[in-house]
Amino acid sequence: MAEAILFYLFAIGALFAGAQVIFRRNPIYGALSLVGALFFLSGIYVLLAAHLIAILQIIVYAGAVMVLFVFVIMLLNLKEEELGEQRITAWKGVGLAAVVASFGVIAWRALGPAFPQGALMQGDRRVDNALLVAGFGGVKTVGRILYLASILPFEVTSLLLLVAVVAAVVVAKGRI
Amino acid sequence: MDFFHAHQAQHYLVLAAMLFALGAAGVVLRRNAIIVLMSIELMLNAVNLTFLAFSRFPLVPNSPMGSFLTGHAAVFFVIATAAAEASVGLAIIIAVFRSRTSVNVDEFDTLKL
Amino acid sequence: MEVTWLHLVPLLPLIGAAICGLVGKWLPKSWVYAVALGSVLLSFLIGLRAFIGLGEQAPFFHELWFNWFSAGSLRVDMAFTFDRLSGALTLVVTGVGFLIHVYSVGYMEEDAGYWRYFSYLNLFIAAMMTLVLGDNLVAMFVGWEGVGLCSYLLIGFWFTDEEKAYAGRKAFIVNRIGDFGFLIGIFILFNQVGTVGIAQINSAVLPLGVASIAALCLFIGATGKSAQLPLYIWLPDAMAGPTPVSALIHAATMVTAGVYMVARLSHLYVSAPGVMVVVAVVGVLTAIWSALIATSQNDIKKVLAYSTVSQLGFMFIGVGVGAFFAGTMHLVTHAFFKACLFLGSGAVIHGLHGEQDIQRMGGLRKYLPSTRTTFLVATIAITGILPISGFFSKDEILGQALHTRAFSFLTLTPDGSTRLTWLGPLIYAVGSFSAFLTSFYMWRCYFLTFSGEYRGPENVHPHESPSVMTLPLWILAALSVIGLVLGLPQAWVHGTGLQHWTWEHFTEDVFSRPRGGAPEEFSPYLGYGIALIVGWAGWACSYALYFKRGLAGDELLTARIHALRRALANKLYVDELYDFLIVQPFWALARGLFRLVDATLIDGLFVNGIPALIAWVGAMARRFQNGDVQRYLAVTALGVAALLYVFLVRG
Amino acid sequence: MAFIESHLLTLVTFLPVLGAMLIALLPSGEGGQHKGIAFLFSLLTFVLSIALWTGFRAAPGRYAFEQRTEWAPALGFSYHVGLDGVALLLFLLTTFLGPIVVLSSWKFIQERVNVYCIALLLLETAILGTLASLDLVLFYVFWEAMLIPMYLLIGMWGSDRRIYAAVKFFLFTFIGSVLMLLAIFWLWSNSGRKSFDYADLLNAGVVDVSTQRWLFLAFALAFAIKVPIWPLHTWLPDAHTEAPAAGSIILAGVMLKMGTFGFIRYAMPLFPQAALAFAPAIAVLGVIGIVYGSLMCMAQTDLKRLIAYSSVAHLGFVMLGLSALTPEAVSGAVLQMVNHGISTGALFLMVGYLYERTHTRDLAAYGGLATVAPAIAATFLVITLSSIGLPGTNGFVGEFLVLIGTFTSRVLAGAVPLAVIGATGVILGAVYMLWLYQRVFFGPPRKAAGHGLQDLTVREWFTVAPLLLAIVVIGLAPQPLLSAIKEPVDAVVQRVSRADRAPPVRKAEAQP
Repeated sequence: MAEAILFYLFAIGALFAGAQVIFRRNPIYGALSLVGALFFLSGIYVLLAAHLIAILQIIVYAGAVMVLFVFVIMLLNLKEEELGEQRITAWKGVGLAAVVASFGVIAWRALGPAFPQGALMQGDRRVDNALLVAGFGGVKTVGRILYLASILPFEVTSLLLLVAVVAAVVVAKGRI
Repeated sequence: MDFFHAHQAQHYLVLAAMLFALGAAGVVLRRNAIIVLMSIELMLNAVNLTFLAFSRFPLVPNSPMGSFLTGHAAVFFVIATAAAEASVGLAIIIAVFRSRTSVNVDEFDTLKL
Repeated sequence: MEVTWLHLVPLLPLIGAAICGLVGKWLPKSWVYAVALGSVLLSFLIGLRAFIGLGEQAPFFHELWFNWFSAGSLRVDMAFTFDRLSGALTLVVTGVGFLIHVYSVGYMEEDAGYWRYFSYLNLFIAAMMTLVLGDNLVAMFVGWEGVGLCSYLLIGFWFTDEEKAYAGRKAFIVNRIGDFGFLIGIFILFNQVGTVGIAQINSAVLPLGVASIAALCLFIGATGKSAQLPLYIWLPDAMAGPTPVSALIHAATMVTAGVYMVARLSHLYVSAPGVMVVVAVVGVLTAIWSALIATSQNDIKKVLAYSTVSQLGFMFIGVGVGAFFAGTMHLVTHAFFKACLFLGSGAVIHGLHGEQDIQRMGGLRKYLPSTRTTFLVATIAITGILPISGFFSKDEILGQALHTRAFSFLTLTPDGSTRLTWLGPLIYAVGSFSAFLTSFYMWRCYFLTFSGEYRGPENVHPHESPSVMTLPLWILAALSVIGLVLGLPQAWVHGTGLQHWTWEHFTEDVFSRPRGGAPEEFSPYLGYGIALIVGWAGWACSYALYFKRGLAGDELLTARIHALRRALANKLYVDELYDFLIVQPFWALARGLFRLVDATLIDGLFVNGIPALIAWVGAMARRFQNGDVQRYLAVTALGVAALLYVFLVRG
Repeated sequence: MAFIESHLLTLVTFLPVLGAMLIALLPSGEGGQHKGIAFLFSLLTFVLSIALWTGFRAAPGRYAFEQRTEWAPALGFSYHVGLDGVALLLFLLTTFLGPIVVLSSWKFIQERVNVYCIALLLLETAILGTLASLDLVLFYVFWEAMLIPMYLLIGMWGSDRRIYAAVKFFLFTFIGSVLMLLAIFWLWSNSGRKSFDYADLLNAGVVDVSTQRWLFLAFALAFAIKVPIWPLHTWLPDAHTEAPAAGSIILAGVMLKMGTFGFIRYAMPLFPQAALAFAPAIAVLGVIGIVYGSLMCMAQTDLKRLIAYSSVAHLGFVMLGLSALTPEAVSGAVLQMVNHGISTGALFLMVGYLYERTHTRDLAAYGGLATVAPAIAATFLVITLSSIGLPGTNGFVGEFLVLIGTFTSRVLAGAVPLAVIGATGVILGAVYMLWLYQRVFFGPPRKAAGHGLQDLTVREWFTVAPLLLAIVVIGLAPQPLLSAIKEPVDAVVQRVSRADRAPPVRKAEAQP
């Protein structure tokens, strides 16, 4: 019951903040709303027993990435007239309709009767809580996966980040 | 669907779909490139949520524990990639803004030919 | 008899041509003369020696020089046969050729391109000898085309004049049309006989259909080379070349190649009696057609050119009625007197500094006595008013035509009721009328040129040519007289030493007999009488009109038959007709096809059309790629929605 | 020495590449040196190729100077070269024209000389390789390699519309060869041993006749475009007109022959039944090419374009001869390939010299050149006569053999009318070539004859004289050439003309 309450709390918060992101005219408000949305999502991750990811979400996303966003917004310092008028075109309508349709299809499928009611099982027994005690989603278990099973993607990711850093410098600096 | 008692994948999936739709709508509707980028972050988070939900409530019963945690690893990579994407994307926005003094995506159409 | 020296006959002039053509420009003039004349003289001497050697034990000489090329079952040799026919022609070609070379030394004295001229002339002798001596049709064709080339080069010798260059080209192309027929004829015979050797073809049994088509195709070649209807049009224009060339190539030798070829392949032609009819009819039509035109020409060389065409027609009558000996005999005598006439006209033109119009001549007997005398002899020979060479040879042809049995067995209708017995006498009648015309226009030419008073411009002083030019004239005039020996009737010479010298006896074994058999023995006297009457009648008309009145004779004629004379003076508008019917439509067709098919259809529609279509599709597609990222995203979202629908709802 | 003997063919083939590499190493400013090296190497190539002629021994089913080195055995292709008589003749023709081409452009090309020389040399190697290959992959590589230098030659040193012409040339030939590549792959998978070797493929054969037809068409399209057969010819006038003289010479002299060579070496023996079935169609197209090409010549006002169209007519003779399938006709066709290379190459050479002097290709501007440049006129006349097939020049023997062979063909349906219509090309050839000759050289001197037009220089004599010599020598003594090609020609004729009687038996079944 408590989980349900928390879930709805976080979910409504995330949706509200997310809506703010796309509806606020000024990007600075959008960015701050996004930070909020990320916090709410982090809470939801905790509900899903993804403790490490929840922490990473706050540190990397809400912390580092969003600071970068805010920094760039401040740097550009867009004036009112530079923000530009919102334009509604037919294509945007089509896109929106497609998005809504996609959502509808997913929701219909997720909520439909055919969707399997999955859970962590051992034999015939539901074991989720037992497993949660065993450190599901903690640093240790996720770390084992990361460093043992997916060491190559991990290293490639680090390389990707390096490349991204260099690329960002090269692109943004203009003249080195 | 049991709204209050069943602690199930459906809740999370519907939430993820809503967030994804919000993000996609932002990408489609907004002209401001920064907001477009933020909307993309929102979509990525929706995907992350899906991963985690399926990790917690797997569709295939009787699997060893480790296999479920693959979803967590995927989320980890998504976050890292999103960070990289954000940094490069923002760099591009800065570079474009320098040359065209605008961040409106519908004004950037020189790559069409 | 196999020999090893026969190839020298064509080879020596060829070497001479090479020397004159390649280095003649830098050699002293006398060296060029020595090379050019010497090589032809040597050829003549070799030919003479071989000719004397011909006899019972050596009916012919044969030489396989080298295998030119062979592929599959086809084998083409450079091989030569020297029998009585080709031997006699060798002597005529090299002999008359040599005389004309000598004459040319004087005639081309002042022309800077003399080395070129002698090179071409030597090349011509080489090609003509290949034609005459070649023992297979391909070798013959080599000479056939070779003489055509020389003719082209020599007609267009003064090439800065566009008309002369055009005349050369016209001659070559019309000849090529004939050569096309010749080629097809070779193909048919090779296909049938399996070889191109003349001896083998002359001993093969040929089915009527094949023989007819082959003979007809070869005859097309002959009409081209020998200027018969309908391909005679190039010969009058060919007079654009230097006059000795006209004498050698366009009167004495090359143009008779067609007659020679038909005679050489007598077996083929007697196997195709229908084609013999065609040959004879074409011959007689050409004879009268060009004789008519000749009566109204004012260019002395054009008169002689049409006369040549007409005389060639006579020769074809001869071979067409199966009297191959008569046709070839006229070929030989004609070579003498027509060469003499042409060279004489050349001397006149030379003496008048290039004047060719007989309306501006007259009275030249005072200034050019040698030329006048020799011209007179030759004119007598061609018109046959006195029994010298031309009289006998022409009358032999007409007599043979009258009595021929070559096509008396042919029928026109399927039931065989109408036989072609009347054709021979008809040819005789028309031929005799042509002979009358011949006499008329030749005497007109003679009278207008040499009789009366000088009508040319004051500042031109006619003068006799140097002896290097008159000497050949005298020799040829003498030959025109002596040539009568060839044509003496058998009855006159029977049992005497002269018997071996008559052409009929001499070439007895060379030719095949026509299918209907040779004519029965007939007395020549009636024919002689008629021929004399006809000849003198022509002389009398001409005398009355032109000797008495001079140019006024022409005016009198024009006043009487105005339209006809104008048409004749304009060569019966044949050139214009061909131009309108064939030449212009052909060029128009070429241009039209180019514009329609190549430029529009293939290049426009096919080659550039497909890329244009692709470009159009691309332009259409480009409208979707307008650079608006959000539009792309909208479309992407649509796609995602569709995929989701497919996988989640349908799947 | 033994090494050189056993690798002679490879050596000759790649000698030009060596020259190209040398040129690439030199600084780019020194035009004279580049040309010198190019000339030296092409001359050396020719001299060495004479050894190929003297050392050539014809033997049935065997290739002279054969050499085989594994390249990619797992994929079934190897470096396998060798010459039969037909290839040898064209090989010699190529090496013969090589030095002439370099020498001919000595004065005309002054820009990017090093690239030009490299392109010429690489082109020579590509052509030689195409002729020498006995492996289809090798063949295809060389075949496509020909395109690039030629494309550059037209595109970089051509005249006004060179880009259009170069692209047209490239696209045309490339589209055709791509289909051929597919067909080659099909053959490979069919060959049992998964081999690209020519002999293997020849032995394996293609049993299914309808498959044969498709494969034949794929090969034939590539070759037909190269020949070019009507109506695929329209790239040719553009390419010739825009290419520099050297490019035209190579294009007309040897590259077009690659198409006909492809027919006689690949398309016909590999697919005999299909070749037999399509022979009438190809013969008809050949005859159309003769007549149509000649008519096109008459409609031209551009000197080079006219000669380009005459190539269409001449190669029509070759195609007619090849499809007649008699020893005479096929021999004649092969000989005609060589003849056309010499005479049309020489025509383009002369036209190139005229263009260097007058800077115009417009026929209307020409006239009376014989007065100011007698040597050019005389040489041009000899070449013209060769082009119209006058006996005594090389052109006659080829045309005559083609026509007489076609006329007597028992295999080709409608052989007689085809031969007769084809023979009208003899008339038409005279019409347009003599018209051209008169237009350019006779009559009063016109515009182009002005500017103190120079007669042939010594250097130019050196390029023209060998061609004239070849015209006369082949015209008078073609038998050595005919003897050399007898073996392969007979083999092709046997294989194709009897194809309907005994279908090819697959010798090696695929191993499991």
